Amino acid sequence: MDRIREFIAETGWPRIIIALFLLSLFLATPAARVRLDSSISDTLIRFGMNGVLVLAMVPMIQSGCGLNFGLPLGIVAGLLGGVITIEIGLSGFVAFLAAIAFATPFAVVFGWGYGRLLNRVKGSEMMIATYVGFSSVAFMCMMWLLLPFKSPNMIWGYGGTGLRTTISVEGYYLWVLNDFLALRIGEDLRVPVGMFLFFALMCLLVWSFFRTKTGTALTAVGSNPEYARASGIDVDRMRTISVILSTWLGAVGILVYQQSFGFIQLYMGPFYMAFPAVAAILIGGASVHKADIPNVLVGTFLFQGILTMTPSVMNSLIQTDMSEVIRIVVSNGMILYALTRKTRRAS
Amino acid sequence: MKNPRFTRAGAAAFLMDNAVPLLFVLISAVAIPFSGFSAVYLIQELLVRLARNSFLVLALLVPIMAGMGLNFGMTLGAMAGEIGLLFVINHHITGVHGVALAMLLSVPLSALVGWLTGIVLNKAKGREMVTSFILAFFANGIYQLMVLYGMGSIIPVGNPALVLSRGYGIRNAVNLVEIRQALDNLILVRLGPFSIPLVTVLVITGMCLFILLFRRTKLGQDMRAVGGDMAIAEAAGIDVERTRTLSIVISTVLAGIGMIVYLQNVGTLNTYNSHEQVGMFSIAALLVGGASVSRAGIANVFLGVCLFHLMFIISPTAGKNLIGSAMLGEYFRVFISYGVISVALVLYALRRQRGRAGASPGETAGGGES
Amino acid sequence: MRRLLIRSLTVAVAVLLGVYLFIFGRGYTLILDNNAVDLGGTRYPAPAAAEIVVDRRGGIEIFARERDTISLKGPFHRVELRVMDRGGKVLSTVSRNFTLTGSPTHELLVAPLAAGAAGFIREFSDEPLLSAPVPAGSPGEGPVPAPAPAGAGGPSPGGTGP
Amino acid sequence: MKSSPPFLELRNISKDFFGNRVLKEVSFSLRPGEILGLVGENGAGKSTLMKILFGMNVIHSTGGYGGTILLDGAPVRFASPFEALDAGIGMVHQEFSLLPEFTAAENILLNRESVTYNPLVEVFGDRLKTLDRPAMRDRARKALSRLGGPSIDEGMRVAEMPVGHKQFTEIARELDREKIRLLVLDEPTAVLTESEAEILLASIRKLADQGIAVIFISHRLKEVLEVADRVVVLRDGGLVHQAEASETDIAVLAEKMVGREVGTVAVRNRESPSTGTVLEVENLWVDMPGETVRKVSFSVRKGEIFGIGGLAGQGKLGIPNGIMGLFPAGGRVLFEGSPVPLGSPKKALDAGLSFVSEDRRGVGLLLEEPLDWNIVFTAMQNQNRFLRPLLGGLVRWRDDKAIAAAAQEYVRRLDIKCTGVGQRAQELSGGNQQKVCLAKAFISRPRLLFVSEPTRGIDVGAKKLVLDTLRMHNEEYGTTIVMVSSELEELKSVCDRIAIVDEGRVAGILPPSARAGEFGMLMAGKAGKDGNHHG
Repeated sequence: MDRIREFIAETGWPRIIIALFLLSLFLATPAARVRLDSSISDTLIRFGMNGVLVLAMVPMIQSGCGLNFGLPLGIVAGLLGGVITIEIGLSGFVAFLAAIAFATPFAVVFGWGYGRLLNRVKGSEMMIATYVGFSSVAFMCMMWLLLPFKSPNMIWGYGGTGLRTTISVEGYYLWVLNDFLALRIGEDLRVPVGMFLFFALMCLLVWSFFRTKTGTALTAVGSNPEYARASGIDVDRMRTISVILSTWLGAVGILVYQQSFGFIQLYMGPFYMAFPAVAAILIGGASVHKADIPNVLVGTFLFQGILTMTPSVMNSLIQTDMSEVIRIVVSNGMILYALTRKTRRAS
Repeated sequence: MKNPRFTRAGAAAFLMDNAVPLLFVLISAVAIPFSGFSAVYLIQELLVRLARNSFLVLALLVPIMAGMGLNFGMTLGAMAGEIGLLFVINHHITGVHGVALAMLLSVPLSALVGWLTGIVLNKAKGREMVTSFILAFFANGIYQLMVLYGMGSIIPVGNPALVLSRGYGIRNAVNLVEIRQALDNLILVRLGPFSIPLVTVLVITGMCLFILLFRRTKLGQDMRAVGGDMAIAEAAGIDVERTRTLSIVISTVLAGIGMIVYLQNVGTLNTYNSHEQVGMFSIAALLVGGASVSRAGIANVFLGVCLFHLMFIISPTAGKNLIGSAMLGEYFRVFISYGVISVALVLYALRRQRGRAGASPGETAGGGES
Repeated sequence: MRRLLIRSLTVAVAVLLGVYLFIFGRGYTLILDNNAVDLGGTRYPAPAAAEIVVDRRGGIEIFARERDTISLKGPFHRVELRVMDRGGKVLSTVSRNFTLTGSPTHELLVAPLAAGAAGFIREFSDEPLLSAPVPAGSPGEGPVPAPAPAGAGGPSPGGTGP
Repeated sequence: MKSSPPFLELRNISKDFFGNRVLKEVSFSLRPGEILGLVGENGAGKSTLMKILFGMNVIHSTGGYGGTILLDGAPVRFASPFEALDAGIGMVHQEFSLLPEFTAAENILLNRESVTYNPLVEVFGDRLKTLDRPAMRDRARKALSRLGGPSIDEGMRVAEMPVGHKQFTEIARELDREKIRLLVLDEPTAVLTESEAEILLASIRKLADQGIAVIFISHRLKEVLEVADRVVVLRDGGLVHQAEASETDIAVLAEKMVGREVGTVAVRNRESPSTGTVLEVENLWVDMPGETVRKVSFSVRKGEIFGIGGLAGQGKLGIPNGIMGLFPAGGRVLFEGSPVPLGSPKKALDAGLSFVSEDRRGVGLLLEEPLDWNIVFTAMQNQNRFLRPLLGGLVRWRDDKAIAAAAQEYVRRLDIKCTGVGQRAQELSGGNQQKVCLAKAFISRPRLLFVSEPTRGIDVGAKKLVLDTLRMHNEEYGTTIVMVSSELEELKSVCDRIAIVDEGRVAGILPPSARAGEFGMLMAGKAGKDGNHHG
């Protein structure tokens, strides 16, 4: 009994409820006449699609910058990488790598500026990050109209100016990861091995970064900035590094998302993208100032699982599509729960 | 005591403190000629928008006084106002009666959600803004659950004009024709080329008077004290948490009423996103008026509504005439809305940091005097 | 004690105000129906023409077998009916008070009113005579609402309304 | 009035915190209009006594107190400070509790504002009453004039006031209560200039003449003797001295304040090493809030243990924090002949200095990380140890094995009680946490080690272990140690020489064998030196 209580205290009620909810959704698939294998297949694909975006939360949380509500900034860098690749007209796996390569300088520059800003507003990072994200998306809306892109696949036809709201990546880097070594089990169960491998690579990269001297210093900064400073660490520099890394992961994350989703969504597309990622990592067991790779894996799976399963299962059970509302309630409820929990250092 | 505003340093400080409104005046001054609108048109439009939006913006003042920053949770009050309106529309209560009844109904509802908001925010001291921001999203989920799934199925809705064709849930655009501008048109004063909705103006004036009077009450003073320093207020025997909760309750109730004033003028209720937009635009307007996260007055409200909406009116046409793209103007104003809030938040955080650094006794540094 | 009393009184006044607004602010659609009707076993023929004045607001001329609608507010009203022949000559005048409650749509039956009979007001039964007698064309029945936060979509770049 | 019988009597007040006795049978009484000087070192029990008098919550939540407080002959036991205030007892704390954006009047009347009725009150309650600004101004003016002192505009915002005026505003706040009979002033002159302090003392006398009794807490013994009628000295929770101010002098008070009976302290007795200077500090100033260092010069010999003592708030903690770059500082610091740049912890560490902070949980530890991290982190980051190259030296990874082994070694040597080197620092007891901090310093093999309040908040057994460890490290490795502590005994038992810091300056340097009175005199405020004229 005590052990159960301890387990609950450690895991936290919301996480348990969400996990049980997801489990019951899976169990309900036969009753709802939803195919379990295609459900699992969908869940796996969405897990791979969103994993890197959730991973982008880790460096900033670990360095004490809080939840990265400014993820859209990284996404914008990824979008730039994507559209430049299409403009040049590359295709296949090369296109995907090129997109990452093109996105990188943007991500580094954006992340650097964003990090510098967050260093000057310590204590209010999350609110400002949110609005930096919003502002950058709104700013890019103007840029998408103004930037001199020429590729006919991207610009509005009939003399319109600027880029379209959605651009297909078909013929460029559609499914380059999904199809790589893809595993077919049975008729409907497809495992996107390539995407998983890439996600694993990214996780490995982050994991090993946190084992280096710099990574260790970064964790110490997040754990206790005063300790780090007294130990001769340049706290602001470490925080900036973490923000650059998070921003870059955001850029890579959106490219992974696009190659599976099939479209680049410009304009207001990335506007609210930070929220599901934030919610996912919190569901995975992270707190506002502590997160690791297992949090990312568990959280992404639970959250994407719910997002995939609720429309199909709930819809056929009660003939109502409540998935949208459930998503809003679950994700924001989770963030709210994390924000209102007593933190170690109350100030 | 020299007036600091007349010294050179004072002038620089004045420019710094009012950078945002001055920037907006500048943008507008440049853009108005390109928009091609006549002065009469612009002034009439501004009058309409002042009447429409001022009340909502005024609702933000009280929590700022209590040091809780920008109340992103005003969205919750707006939702309560919308539910009041839905009730009124459902029962065909028309005209000014309907407006009044909707207001009356919204009060207990928004007081309740305001009180809950207060409890949540007391658990997140020091990050009230981001918490109220997320709370607004969360509440939007609950609101959708209730309005989109509960109404017409669990909560009976008799008026078929409200209900989606599937049999339950409220349509996402509700025509408020039965109460449309009932308040504005009650007494419409013509003044030269302009028409002024006298009753709405009176309601807003009353609201300003209330805020002014409220500042002079004991509760208002307590809120200022709590906003100044929670620990000191607590030590002086002020019930800090209750005072903070009350400030949110007042703000939420006013936001609910403000939402009804706003919607009766607009005439259409976008059931699922009116309240969200309203929260964002009200906050942006207040900040454009030169308010900061910790200090805001009635003058900021009116100046802000004027400048912000002036930009809103002119930017699409100005964008079209300048660059040939109305969309660019649209996006420009979205960018400005968010940008202004970002800048205000950053400035506030910077000032807070500087305040913390300045708390150490600076005069002792620099070596001894003997 | 005194304060408690005043507070209860305030709440009571608010509730009463609410009830008042609910009753007297309620809008009704009144269908003016000039058809022959059977009422309580008696058949009332429709007058050739009639002019109807409700609450001393303008006159509506209505010929036999015609219908028209007006919007009313609140429960208590007075109707004045001038029964006319085809040429427009007033044959007789009837004035009656009537009360509206319940359904938002009522019928005023001209024929019995002209005859001075009671029961000339009745709730409109939902016969498919007129399609949804609600003011204003029904507004946008869009698909399910625009996706909200923590999801895709986003605020439309549009302004604060019209 | 001073001949009238006492109105307040404290009888046998005792208090222990978790078995640790901090007040032992303290008794004294107070007559109307009497000024009582209360003197004692930090930890002597002054603040605990005041907390008991005010019925503060910490006292109730830690098991109450023993003894009785009699007010007008009747026993009282205040449940909260507000009850004490209602009974006419007011206190002015050392830190200002004024709202800077409020005017003097608003601060003086905070939560006691004058209000007038308006009809809204009937519906929304008393808090909707309107403030009566003119009446508030009158009351504030009256309170301020009751105090005498400088003329303060009651409409001025506190943020714009000079420090002295803030102190008067703070006191006036207590005087607004009609019933005020006892005023407790905690170090009221600490922030004032000498002339301001003079004015304040005169004001206090004026209050006493109006029949208000005052408990005047100060370490400036000269001021205490100047203003008080009677002086009470607390030491180690016991009342050790009580005398009419006219019948005692500074030397006696100083002696009583810090003195222990001879023989109870094992004084360090060895040949002070004289192998030359290793650290030279000249005109150091440090801007550390609450521990400002104004102008400090001293030098430390190679291989010695140099003690820095003094009362809390006088700046002794600022010295190591400033030299180690944790707070803004200036002046000149020479270590082994080369200057140490101030303001950069990295450079100080690179020079071979190391620091065990007094703020163990805030600065000293990574509470949420394992022990081994805590111990090796500084050495890893600054000396590139415990790293192993990967991919041909392209990346350097943490060498977890080496880290654990090194940490294990220190766990054994310092006898740190833990479940293993992977245990999180926050789960250890205070004494073991302190040992982790020491291990962190030792592992980077410093040539000079600053140790700040090494025994604060740890139990007696652990205290001895920590001090022994320091002594051993000094003797075995020849590490020069600068130890900062509020506990004179501790300094005397470990150090070769002891500097006393007072009001941001070094008041003097004494050998550990010096008499307690000599130390006491150095702590007794800047006027202590010429105190004999008044004694």
